[in-house]
Amino acid sequence: MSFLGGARPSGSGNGLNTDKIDMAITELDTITDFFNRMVSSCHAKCIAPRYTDGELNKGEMVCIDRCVSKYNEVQKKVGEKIQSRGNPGAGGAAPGPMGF
Amino acid sequence: MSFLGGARPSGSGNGLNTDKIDMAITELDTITDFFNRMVSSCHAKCIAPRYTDGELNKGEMVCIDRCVSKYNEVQKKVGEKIQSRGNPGAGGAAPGPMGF
Amino acid sequence: MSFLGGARPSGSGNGLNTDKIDMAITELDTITDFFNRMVSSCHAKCIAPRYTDGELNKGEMVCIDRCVSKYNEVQKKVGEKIQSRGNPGAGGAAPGPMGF
Amino acid sequence: MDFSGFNSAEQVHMNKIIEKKQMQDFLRLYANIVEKCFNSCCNDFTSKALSSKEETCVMSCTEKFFKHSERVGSRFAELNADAMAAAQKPS
Amino acid sequence: MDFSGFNSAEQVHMNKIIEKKQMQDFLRLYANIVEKCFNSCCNDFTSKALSSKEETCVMSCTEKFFKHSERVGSRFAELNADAMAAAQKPS
Amino acid sequence: MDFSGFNSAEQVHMNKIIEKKQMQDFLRLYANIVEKCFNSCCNDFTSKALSSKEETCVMSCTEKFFKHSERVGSRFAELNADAMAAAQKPS
Repeated sequence: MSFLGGARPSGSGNGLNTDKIDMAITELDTITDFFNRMVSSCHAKCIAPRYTDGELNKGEMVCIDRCVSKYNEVQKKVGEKIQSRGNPGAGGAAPGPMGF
Repeated sequence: MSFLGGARPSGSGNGLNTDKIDMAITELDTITDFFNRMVSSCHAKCIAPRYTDGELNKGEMVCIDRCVSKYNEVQKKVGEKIQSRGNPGAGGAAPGPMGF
Repeated sequence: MSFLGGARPSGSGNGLNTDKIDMAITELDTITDFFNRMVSSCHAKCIAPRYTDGELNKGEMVCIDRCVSKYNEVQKKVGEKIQSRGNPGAGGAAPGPMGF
Repeated sequence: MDFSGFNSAEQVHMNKIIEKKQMQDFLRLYANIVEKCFNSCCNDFTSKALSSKEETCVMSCTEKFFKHSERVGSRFAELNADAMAAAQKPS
Repeated sequence: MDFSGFNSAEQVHMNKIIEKKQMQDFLRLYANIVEKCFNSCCNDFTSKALSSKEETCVMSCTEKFFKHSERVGSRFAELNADAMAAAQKPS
Repeated sequence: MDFSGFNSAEQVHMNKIIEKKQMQDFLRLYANIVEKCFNSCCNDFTSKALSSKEETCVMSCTEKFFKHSERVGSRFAELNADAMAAAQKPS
């Protein structure tokens, strides 16, 4: 998640830089969310919903590998597109319910 | 979200009324959730999943405007219905997994 | 959620055992999530999406009862399967985005 | 759930959390119903106002969703009560 | 939303929370677009690289999703402004 | 993820959070599998007990879902390792 870049300064006295930790948690949540959606999309694309046994067959395995690769490429392309639109990530102009 | 009405009193010493802030966060989250679902529903209703270019066409634009309007009306009707059923919002009798 | 078993010790000074409370919140969230998914699955299986009146008919009522029962059985079977695979719950080897 | 191991400070704290969660659950239920009933009932976007047919559909859908959730809740509570009773028998 | 009843400490605190939420909303939007556009555009898994047709589709899908969200946001803001004006008339 | 800029108090705190998140992820995975495999395997509500055919389906579906997730996880880790290596080359 490359554009989660710059750490913001500021701390809280007890030796914990809470901003840095918050940032790390956001990054962790983002990667987990991204991964879970990829698992779900690739399951829908590659695994036939007839369950006669628990093994992945050859075709499914190849499909999963390509699916992960494509999903990752799509993630990059969409990220570039968003950045070129001028949404700088933090505090960005994502279309939301209000102007805040 | 009209029935998010009455502010509950009580504070916490450091000049922050945490109940009031909690309430504001809940309201914010609720509006955001509502908005995101509307975006998703209207996308499914109005945008054909063939992507040859990035522009909204006339028909899609008109559809979106009507969709937002209808979604909002449905939100009001459902809200009225829920209130007439006697679910007072906070601590309400929403059917949940347990009686608490 | 039987494998949410053992309470972890440790506290925080003000009379609140935060680990115990965290555990209880996790349990509450888990049951709520499980219940909401069951409501949604059984709605899709049992309720025809034509809404001419607001009453459940006999067939729908019977279907709901059986659906809840089956959903619960599936939950147990999947839980047993997961445990036999050696995922001990906390800190388990759930396939995640990273090895941590 | 079993809060018997909680002291009174913990119970007070837990009750506040549960109250807040009930509020959030209620709001999510509300958003769910709006989404589900809109998706099922509204398919004509030649007008921006709800037709009377759509309104009837939304009202029935809402009522039915509540009755459905309540029935699922009752059955689920029965199953949990049975499981609890079974778990306490041997001790 | 109306923060007029907030003192300055509360406003500072609220602004920090809102800033954090905007970041999270943005990241969720990003994940949503990736998921939706991947699902709509990628159906051929005979190769591991995006075809140029798939890439065009993903770019159009992304651009269109933004334009869609912005239009929904504008209409929604108008409805809220109308509702706010109507609510303040009688007082 | 890179925690090299963290002091030891921050690392201890972060580890507790990660442990808690792993627990939550695991529970969500469990709920996801139940939902997905129930939806795929159970379509006959003329009886309240799982048929042996349904049970076989649920068991295969669960096993397959795990194998699928693990494979996705391995490929994803490889991609991340490649990206990390590429990012560190110029510096």
